[in-house]
Amino acid sequence: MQLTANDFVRLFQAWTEIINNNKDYLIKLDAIAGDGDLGLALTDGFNAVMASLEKAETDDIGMLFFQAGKTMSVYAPSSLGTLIAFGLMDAGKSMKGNKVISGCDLSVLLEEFESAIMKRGKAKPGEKTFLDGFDPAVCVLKAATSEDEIPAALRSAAMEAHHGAMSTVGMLAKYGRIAVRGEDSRQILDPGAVVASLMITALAETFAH
Amino acid sequence: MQLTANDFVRLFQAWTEIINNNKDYLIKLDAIAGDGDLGLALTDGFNAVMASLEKAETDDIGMLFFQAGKTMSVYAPSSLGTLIAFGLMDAGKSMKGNKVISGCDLSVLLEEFESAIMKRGKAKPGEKTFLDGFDPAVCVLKAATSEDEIPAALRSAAMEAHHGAMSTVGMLAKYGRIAVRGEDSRQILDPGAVVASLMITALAETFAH
Amino acid sequence: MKKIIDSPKNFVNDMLRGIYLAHPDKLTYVDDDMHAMVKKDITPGKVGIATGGGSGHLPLFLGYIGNGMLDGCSVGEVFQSSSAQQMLSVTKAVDSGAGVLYIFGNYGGDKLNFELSAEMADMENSIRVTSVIGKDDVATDNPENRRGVAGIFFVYKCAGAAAAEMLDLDEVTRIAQKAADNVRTMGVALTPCTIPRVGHPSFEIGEDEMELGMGIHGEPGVRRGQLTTASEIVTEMMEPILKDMQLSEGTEVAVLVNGLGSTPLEEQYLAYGHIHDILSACGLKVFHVYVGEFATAMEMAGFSISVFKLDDELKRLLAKPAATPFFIQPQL
Amino acid sequence: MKKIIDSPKNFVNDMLRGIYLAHPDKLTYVDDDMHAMVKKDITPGKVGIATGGGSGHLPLFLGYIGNGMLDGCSVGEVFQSSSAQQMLSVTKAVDSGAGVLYIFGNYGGDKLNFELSAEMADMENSIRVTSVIGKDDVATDNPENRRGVAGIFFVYKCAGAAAAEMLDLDEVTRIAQKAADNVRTMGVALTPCTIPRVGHPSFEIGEDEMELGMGIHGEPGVRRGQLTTASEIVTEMMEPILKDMQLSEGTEVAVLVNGLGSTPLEEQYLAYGHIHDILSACGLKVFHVYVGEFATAMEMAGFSISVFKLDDELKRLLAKPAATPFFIQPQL
Ligand SMILES: Nc1ncnc2c1ncn2[C@@H]1O[C@H](COP(=O)(O)OP(=O)(O)O)[C@@H](O)[C@H]1O
Ligand SMILES: Nc1ncnc2c1ncn2[C@@H]1O[C@H](COP(=O)(O)OP(=O)(O)O)[C@@H](O)[C@H]1O
Ligand SMILES: [Mg+2]
Ligand SMILES: [Mg+2]
Ligand SMILES: [Mg+2]
Ligand SMILES: [Mg+2]
Repeated sequence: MQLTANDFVRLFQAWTEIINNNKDYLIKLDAIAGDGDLGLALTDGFNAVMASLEKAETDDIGMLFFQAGKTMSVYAPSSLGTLIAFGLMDAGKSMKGNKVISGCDLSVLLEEFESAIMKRGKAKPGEKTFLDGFDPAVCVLKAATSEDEIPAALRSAAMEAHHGAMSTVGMLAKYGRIAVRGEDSRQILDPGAVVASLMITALAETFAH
Repeated sequence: MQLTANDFVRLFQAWTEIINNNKDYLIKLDAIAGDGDLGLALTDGFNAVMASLEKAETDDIGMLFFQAGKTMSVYAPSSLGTLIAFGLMDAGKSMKGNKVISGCDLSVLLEEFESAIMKRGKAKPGEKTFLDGFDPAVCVLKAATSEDEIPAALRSAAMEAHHGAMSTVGMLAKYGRIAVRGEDSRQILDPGAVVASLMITALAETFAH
Repeated sequence: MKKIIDSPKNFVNDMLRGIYLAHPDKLTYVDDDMHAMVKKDITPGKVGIATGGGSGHLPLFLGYIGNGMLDGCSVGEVFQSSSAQQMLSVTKAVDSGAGVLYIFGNYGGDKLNFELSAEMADMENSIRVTSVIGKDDVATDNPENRRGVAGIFFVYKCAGAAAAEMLDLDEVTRIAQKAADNVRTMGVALTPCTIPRVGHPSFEIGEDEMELGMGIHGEPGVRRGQLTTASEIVTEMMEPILKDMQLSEGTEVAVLVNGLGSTPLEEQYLAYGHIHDILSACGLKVFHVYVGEFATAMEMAGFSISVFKLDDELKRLLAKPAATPFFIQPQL
Repeated sequence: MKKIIDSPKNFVNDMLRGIYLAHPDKLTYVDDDMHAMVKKDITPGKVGIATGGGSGHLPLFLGYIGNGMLDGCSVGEVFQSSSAQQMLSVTKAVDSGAGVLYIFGNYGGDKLNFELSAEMADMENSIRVTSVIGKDDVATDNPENRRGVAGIFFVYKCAGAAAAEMLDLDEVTRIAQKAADNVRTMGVALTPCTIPRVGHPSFEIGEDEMELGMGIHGEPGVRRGQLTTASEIVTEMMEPILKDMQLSEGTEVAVLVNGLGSTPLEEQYLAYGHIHDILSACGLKVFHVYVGEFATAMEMAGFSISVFKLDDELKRLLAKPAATPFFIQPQL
């Protein structure tokens, strides 16, 4: 698998679509867990990213992600929007100068993305956040060591991300608005983990064939 | 017909009852025509009057009315409450020193009541106010010149008061909150005229036998 | 009815109790009646200014008792006038020899009771009383029948500043009357309000409707219509105000955007943007803008716009500082 | 959704436009971005104080820009943080060499963006930035997770007064932190509010229900219950505040009764009566009471109570005059 900047523009397109399609669902989940704006912030963010990518003409994958992150930070400055912005920027930094990357490099990209979010947000997997949808997917992809395993790994990453998101029901929240509710937080599905799962699903749909 | 202070206490009792029984109706009418508080103001006023009369032990009919007026002015300081207070006080002044009055004197009492309201409120019959329920009754009673005509006159006064109140539909309002609505005021029944009709009805029920 | 209250019957008394406890150094009452509210320190020799009216409009009416504004207020039940007795109590307390000016809204109950109170003050206490009546609501055509609404704020402000300058009763009255003559207001309501003792809203209005020219007691307005955009609403409200005022280009005005209760400050400011555009287009100069809740109808949603035409005198007086527990203005 | 707006999408911009038009001599913006609001006249050499946060809480946050309070505010969309870029714009504009203090509420988006802004200010502009985070809402047990709500007003007030005295950044930060450490808030909501772009309320609540410990963004609270009497509600709200503060008899406090949007001032004062009784019964002395809308959630009904524990320093600073377009206080 040889991925160019163009392929990642397709990925951003897929992310933008899936977030837009789930706007009301995310609003509803966040209204239960937090302040009900997640669907607004992220559609604003991804739509702005898409608009900027359509204009920008870079073939540097790193710059593409970095620019996307900067745009995201301006247009979606909510908790998760900002964390995703950090993730995109750090992922971009790690890929700087690359015009083509392999399927196996995807896991590096996602790892950088994840570790930026952990560094800034200070949460770890298991603490009922975005990470619980994201981390299982990263683990699956890391385990795939040869190029021909990647399509299957992407499909199973999407499954794991979904499971991970669902498993936030039962977890105790330590971060974000939902944390103010202490033990009561356990019964609630974390909206950000659902976002992670949607992003991995779109990733798999874009690259797993 | 020989009427003592005691009989007028019965009259105030009847007035208080009929106003209390129509409290919600008056609120509803005033909500359409004005600010919806007429039922509150007048029940407060008449209940306070009754409470004060139960304590006061005067046999002077004039004093009885005057005191009732003063109480009314304190407990029902809305437009109509205040006008009724003026009416009661002036009626009281005109009867000062009387321990017994005749049925024919009733029309004098009511005339004084009405002219106080006209003096203070500046309205005349036909201008969609309390007076349109009250004035027809006063006219009927004035026309009754012998004592034995009084009971029938009271009954027909009640009828006329009712007709008078109903005829406020169609009249143009010049006074009170309803006047701000200009021509639109015509279609509305005047709440204060209904109060007048209720008061005359209770008067007839109390004395017309 | 969703209200933070203990009992509908004691609502006004319980509220007054809270006000006296919150502002013990500023407000007090006389004749053992919490409804007869007066300023704690009355300036000797100053014309006293008293107002009065029903409850449910905070900060109107009592909220304007303070330095550079009013000296006393008689407080009625919700949307009901206070009694002439209570007005008289206030009148006696705020008079310090220079006479008393009454400023109140054009409502039957208030007019009758203030008239009686003035007669009693004159007869029994030889206090000279004058009256200025607020009739600023252009929702009504006939100027004599117009309701007094938020615009009375400007009358209080200018009269209060004049009295603070120790002008005499005739002068303060003249200025108050001039202020009253130069202010016009138009309001719109989006939801009704509930008198605690009644327990249900005074009228019904559809989810997509508004009522133009609604009174601050939930009295019906002049036009029930579709809730449109802020821009269209403001345009429709400004039209009768400007038509009635006939302001020539270059005239200076002050503006009051007044929230009726539950319309957020955000929306009031948004509306001001449109008001500003309209005034600018007419060549009018805005000297100062007040935005916020000045005369409410409890939890009613909606707002009113008042335009106050200034001359040098009114402008100077409006600009003077004032300080009450509910309203503070530095020198403008 | 019944709102006086033109379009949900432009709500915040349209509101900001109205604010700049209403207060042209007091407020302006930098970097061509209305969301980067700063005080018109920045005092040279003074520590700059900046805040920021989502829209929908007026007068919070931007309403406290003014003399004796804040110097700038980055303004987000409804209930959403502003961006780090906007914060940086404000930071650069309000710094005049003495450094900048950030005061903001304990929310993820705000924390992340202010942190990033501070890093950029340091790296790119060599501006020293400190931060104090408001965490006053005792509805949450764990003090670190507590939301910042109306109590931040006291932090602004004391820090602003300290900066106006030309104290240095460390001192102003120390005082702001002390103020933040000494304020506790508890709120109750009766109705939800609607984000314009969402178009429907964020939650549902029965006609006879209330929600204790609700956040000012409609975040769920700690207990959904029957709407009881004002006296019972206040008692239930005061309990966790007083338990958390452990105030010894004779302590002086300031109190803030804050309306969330559509709860009338009448009800807020009525509630204060009960608050006063409880404080008095605990032997606490009330130095000053603020009643009104200080931190709202648009048209939400409900209110919050904040208790601020004073020492000589905080009391002196709280008493200092302040003047912003939304909040004015004379010397107390
Ligand atoms: N520290 C954190 N680390 C990772 N994810 C987080 C963190 N804090 C919050 N989140 C995620 O962000 C989601 C909420 O996002 P958003 O609506 O943007 O927040 P807010 O409205 O509070 O700014 C949560 O559901 C959670 O998954
Ligand atoms: N000048 C007047 N003369 C006679 N009756 C009047 C006058 N003004 C008002 N009324 C009567 O008072 C009624 C309203 O009474 P009320 O509810 O007490 O008034 P408000 O609430 O305006 O003080 C009207 O329906 C009308 O009949
Ligand atoms: Mg959110
Ligand atoms: Mg009425
Ligand atoms: Mg009334
Ligand atoms: Mg948010």
